[in-house]
Amino acid sequence: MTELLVKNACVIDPLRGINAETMDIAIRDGKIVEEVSDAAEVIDARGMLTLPGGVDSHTHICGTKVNFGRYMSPEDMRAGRTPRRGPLHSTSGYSVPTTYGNSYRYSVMGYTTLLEGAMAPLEARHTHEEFIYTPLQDTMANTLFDGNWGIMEAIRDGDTKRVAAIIAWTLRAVKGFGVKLTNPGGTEAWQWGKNVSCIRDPVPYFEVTPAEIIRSIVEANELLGLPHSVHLHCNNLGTPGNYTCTLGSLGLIPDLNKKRQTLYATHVQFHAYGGSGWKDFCSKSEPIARFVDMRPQIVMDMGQVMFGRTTTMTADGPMEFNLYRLHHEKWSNHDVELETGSGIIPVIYRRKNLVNSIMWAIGLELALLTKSPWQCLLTTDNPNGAPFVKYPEIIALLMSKKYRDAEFATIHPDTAARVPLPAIERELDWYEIAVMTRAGQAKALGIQDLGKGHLGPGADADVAIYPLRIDEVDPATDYQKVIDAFSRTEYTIKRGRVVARRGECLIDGSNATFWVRPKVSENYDMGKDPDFIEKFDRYYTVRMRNYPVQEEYLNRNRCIETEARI
Amino acid sequence: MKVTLAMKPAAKSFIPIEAESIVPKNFLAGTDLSVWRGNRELRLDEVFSVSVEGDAGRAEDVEVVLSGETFRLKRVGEYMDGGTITILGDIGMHCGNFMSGGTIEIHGNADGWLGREMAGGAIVCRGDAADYCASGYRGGRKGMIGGTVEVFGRAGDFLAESIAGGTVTVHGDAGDMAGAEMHGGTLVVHGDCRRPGANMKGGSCYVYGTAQGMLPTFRKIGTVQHEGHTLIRFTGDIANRGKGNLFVKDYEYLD
Amino acid sequence: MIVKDAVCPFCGCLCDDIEVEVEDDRVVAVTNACELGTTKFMGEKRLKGPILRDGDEWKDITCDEAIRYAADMLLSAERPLLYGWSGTHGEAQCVGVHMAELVRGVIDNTSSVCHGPSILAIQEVGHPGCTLGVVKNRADLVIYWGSNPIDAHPRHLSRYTRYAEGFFLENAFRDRKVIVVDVRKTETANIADEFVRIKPGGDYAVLSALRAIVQGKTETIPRTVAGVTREQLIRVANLCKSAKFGAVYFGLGLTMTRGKYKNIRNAIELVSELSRHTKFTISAMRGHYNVYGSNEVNTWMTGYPFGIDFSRGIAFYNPGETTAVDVLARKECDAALIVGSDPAAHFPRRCLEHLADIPVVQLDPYPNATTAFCNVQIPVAVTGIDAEGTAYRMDGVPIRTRKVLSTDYLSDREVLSRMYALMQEAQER
Amino acid sequence: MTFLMITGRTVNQGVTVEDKTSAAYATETSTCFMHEFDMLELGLADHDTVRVTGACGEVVMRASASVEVEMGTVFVPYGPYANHIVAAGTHSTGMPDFKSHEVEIEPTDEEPKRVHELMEDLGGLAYDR
Repeated sequence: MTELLVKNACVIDPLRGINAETMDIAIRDGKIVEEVSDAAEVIDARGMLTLPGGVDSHTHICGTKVNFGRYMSPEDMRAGRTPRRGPLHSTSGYSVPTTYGNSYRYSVMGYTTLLEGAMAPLEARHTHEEFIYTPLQDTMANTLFDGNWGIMEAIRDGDTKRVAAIIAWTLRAVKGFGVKLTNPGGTEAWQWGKNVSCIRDPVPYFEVTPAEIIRSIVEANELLGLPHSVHLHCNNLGTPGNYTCTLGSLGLIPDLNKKRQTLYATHVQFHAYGGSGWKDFCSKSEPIARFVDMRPQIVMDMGQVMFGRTTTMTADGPMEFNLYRLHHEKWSNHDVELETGSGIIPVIYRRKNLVNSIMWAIGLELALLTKSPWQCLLTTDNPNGAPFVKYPEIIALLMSKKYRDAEFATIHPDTAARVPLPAIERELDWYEIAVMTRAGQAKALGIQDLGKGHLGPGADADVAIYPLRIDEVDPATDYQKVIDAFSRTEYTIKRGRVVARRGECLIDGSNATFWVRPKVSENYDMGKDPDFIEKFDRYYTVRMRNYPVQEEYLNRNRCIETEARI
Repeated sequence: MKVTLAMKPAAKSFIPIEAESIVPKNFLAGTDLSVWRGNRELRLDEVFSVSVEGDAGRAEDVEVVLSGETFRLKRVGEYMDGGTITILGDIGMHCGNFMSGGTIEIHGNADGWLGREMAGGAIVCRGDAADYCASGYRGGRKGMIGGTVEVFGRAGDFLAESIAGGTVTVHGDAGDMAGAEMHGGTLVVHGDCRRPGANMKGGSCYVYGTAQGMLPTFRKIGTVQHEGHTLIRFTGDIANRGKGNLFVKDYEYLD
Repeated sequence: MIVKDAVCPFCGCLCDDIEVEVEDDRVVAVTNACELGTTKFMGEKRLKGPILRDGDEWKDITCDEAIRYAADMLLSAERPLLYGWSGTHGEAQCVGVHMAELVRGVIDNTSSVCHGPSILAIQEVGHPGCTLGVVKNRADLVIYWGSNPIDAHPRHLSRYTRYAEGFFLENAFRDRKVIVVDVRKTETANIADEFVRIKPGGDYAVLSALRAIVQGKTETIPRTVAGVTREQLIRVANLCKSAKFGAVYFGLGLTMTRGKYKNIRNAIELVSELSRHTKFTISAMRGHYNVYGSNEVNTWMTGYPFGIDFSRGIAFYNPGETTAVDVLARKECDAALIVGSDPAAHFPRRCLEHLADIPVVQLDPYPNATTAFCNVQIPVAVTGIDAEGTAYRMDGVPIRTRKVLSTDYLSDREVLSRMYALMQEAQER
Repeated sequence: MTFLMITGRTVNQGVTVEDKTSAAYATETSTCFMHEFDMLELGLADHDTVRVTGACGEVVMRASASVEVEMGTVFVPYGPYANHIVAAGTHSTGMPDFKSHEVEIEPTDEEPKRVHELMEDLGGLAYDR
């Protein structure tokens, strides 16, 4: 038995409605408990800001596409190199660091749970292998269903239960957590070098529209009782005027779940663009935020862009090709048979560039204009908008109008005419930041009942203590202190152990992987469905028996069983 | 100030020694520097007989002279921004990486990646320079961006790869793929070379000898007079964007 | 007993539909595999136990002694080389990276002498590719460039291209065109619809010419380019542009000739250019079994796919300097650990002369050419036969290999983990 | 006569590659595939032995007529024989010129060495238990 007592912590724990109360946190064997014995090790938090461990509900850190980003970018690896020290391994990389680099840097910022945003089922084993080498965070993977042949055929046949059955079989086989749709239908069209223009444009051959795919999979998701909602990367990412497509997509979504949203729309900054082309490109954050305010069934994340060098990577192959044609930088694409695809190019977001400046503003506007912080979570779609190490700066920007104005003065001068940002006075408070970086994320992922995102008894003892007293720091003016504090915790505690202290990781931990196994009736077990088996054998290049990811690939296996209504 | 570093004979003579600490400005604070032989850190005086004459207040007034079996010394003059390094014999890889000022003179031959990603200053190599002289780094878009490199002997393959600025002159022949991916700056080869300017999209490449294996995607425009040579002028590689200029005295296709 | 859906441990195709019949812990029959895979499954000439070279004699030693020898050798070296890795599973490769990091050595895999140049090219211009099934189901044009699958990847043609059925092709054999580009008229060239024979060393020029022609800049192209007529080049460019889905598979004919990675870069740039007209992909015909896995593992753990030098603690990458052939030929290492490859058969002689001068430990199931240069060899289980683990197919699809029989041999991972544990202990002391 | 030597995989090389001490592996990897006119010129019949000399050494192989190679080039399967004469220079890319090596070929009365002998010539010790 190991016990730890964190004393005098200034706790903000939104899922329990706790806002800046000074209290003690008792930990036994990796869990939060009511109290511990006198023998417990004691950490004195001295009134420092103490939050549940950070949760990133949309990041790209592990798997085929991420690793290809590393593979093709030796120039990125020239930054962030550290040697092996004690139990810690060497790291390399800035925008696409090595697995250890990701894990250690997230840990230093107080993050303890990460959701990999896009896992191609056929290559899932790779994602899980990398999870093993991401030791200081618990992990889970959104699984891609945007171009799944079996699902598109079932949708064409109007058989939503079969859609659910295929999702159930696949999630179980690949040890996936949630359902991800990236440019639904577009990734299949891209395997012919084409795309879909918006949600009413049919997918070649399959003759289903993105709207049908979205609606049908949202229903299937709820039939399966999955902890997380459908996680949607809308069609038309990155194109001027795409906000209408985004609103159209969000408008498809009914309110089907009492506990959480019915749709998680990701990196909405990239989908909130007005204008008919690059010349009149402008922000449409306001209509999007107003729309989301009226729809409790929708949660989004920012996908904030920050200036500097990064690597874009997404399952949205056609979008990456368009970026390549724009930048003429190096371009990788990887289509995955019967399922999905991905693309990668490096980019530099520049302050002097008008489009980039507008993008930067839009992300912040979404967070500031959306009334409830539970509905707009903080991300950069790491590393697409910026590497996650920029989160502290984003927090500071959201908390300080003064900082925003100072930054605004350095960007392209025409930005002011294209975006509402300069007129927005709102400054988020500590509680709202806690919602947007852990509580809201845990709730949106549906993992608060699994002990994530809060510090109530029974929760996993994942705690971040930041070297800052909120009664002493005014974030509106002392924004540098906010950045410094969120950049390195005083203590990061993971599963009851101190894993990082003042910017240094201390131990080489071992992650847990969350995955979902929906229990379906015999009739809907695709493993026994003759048509499913026959098509699998004919058109995949991997045998069906060799497709599932074995449990050997899960370090600490956290299987979530759900009762499906099929 | 003159710092003389004479290499001591060593048992493990072939394990490379990385000596990025050998930069003129570092000697302003003394000679308490270290170098690495493989994974072992060694004091400068374990590897060299060190002697210092005079003193200096700024890097520009420091001259470092290297002698002995210096061919396994890597990264000498890396990030150098002023002063002088003179190498009496041969020098190992990556001499003058990222250099932005000062002068390096090599009396013998230089191994690969001489003046990689150089930004300024001057390198003179009296002997031959091996592959990737004045080039970029793996995966990078830009090689040399400024300064001058002059090689009196021959140069190896991938000379001035991805050069974006500055001037590279080779008095002898150069190897295969000279000036590949060139997008700025000037490359002059007095002798022959193979497949110059492959995929170039900017800058100027001059070959006073014969371009062997001349690529089929350069369009001939005419002849020009240049420094007393009559040269045939081509546009840059049309497989790419056809920008930039390639001038050769003579050429042979692989037809 | 018949093991179904076993994974072939020979080449980068990782065919996973093999049936292996096992009797009394011996493989007695193999179905579905090509000749290469069948022979590997049936091979029985294993080294019995660890051996140590003692002067001009070989002595049997215990596994513990052998592991201790290797750990001591690596710990005392100033610049050890840890080379090979393509013949083993990912889990062992991970331990290898940790070891290299700990002893501050150079770790390289066999891609430096197969598709290392392809990686260098990808690092300059990226890689538009896809999994093999995308080609199988869609491609109406396949180009084999400097690769000869009939000899090197015998089932590539039947599983994915020439003889494979495809979802979007009514009659795949008829509707799918195959072009072969090579300096030799190989067996594969004989089954092609169009054979483009080029002069040795002419790949780059031909690729440049095709890029120009695809862009419509035909007039500058000379009458022949490296032995290929302009007419044929134009015909090939038109075939490419009119295809609905084109796939290029290139081999060592591009990576091993003059210009090396620049050839691949040019091929990728051709494919990127064609992508503006139609759908086109390009992929390397990765040769040895799990060589792609060694790239993947090295990349997520160190940031680089091969040729990584930890001498200074941080990872440094510079193929041509930190790759095995260069390190050995320049005598820049003072010990070598070889795992899952046979450099003595595949490296130029000068490299072997240095191997003869330094201590060498090898993990390999078989006595091979490198055995002659070993101080110690430790026989291990064959991944995919008597050990299981993860391997990455040539297109990046990870597959768990099956164990088809049981032997007393330890797996690479077990041996390396024990070595690593000793090294960690020594370091803590 | 001067030739361009290309090395590469063959099925037989692949089949024997895990049994490097076998005669079959030695036979396959010491075969020098040549155009029949080149063989005529050198006065060679199929399976005659030839001395192949490269930049850094020489090795004895057996000539074999092949319709696959052009005149002036020869093809040798990957293995210790070809590598006995391939230079180790990589043009600083990590990759030797395995597929573009200039060699001299002449008839000889010598027999190809065994793989073990080649290894011992370079300082190795054969293991043949």
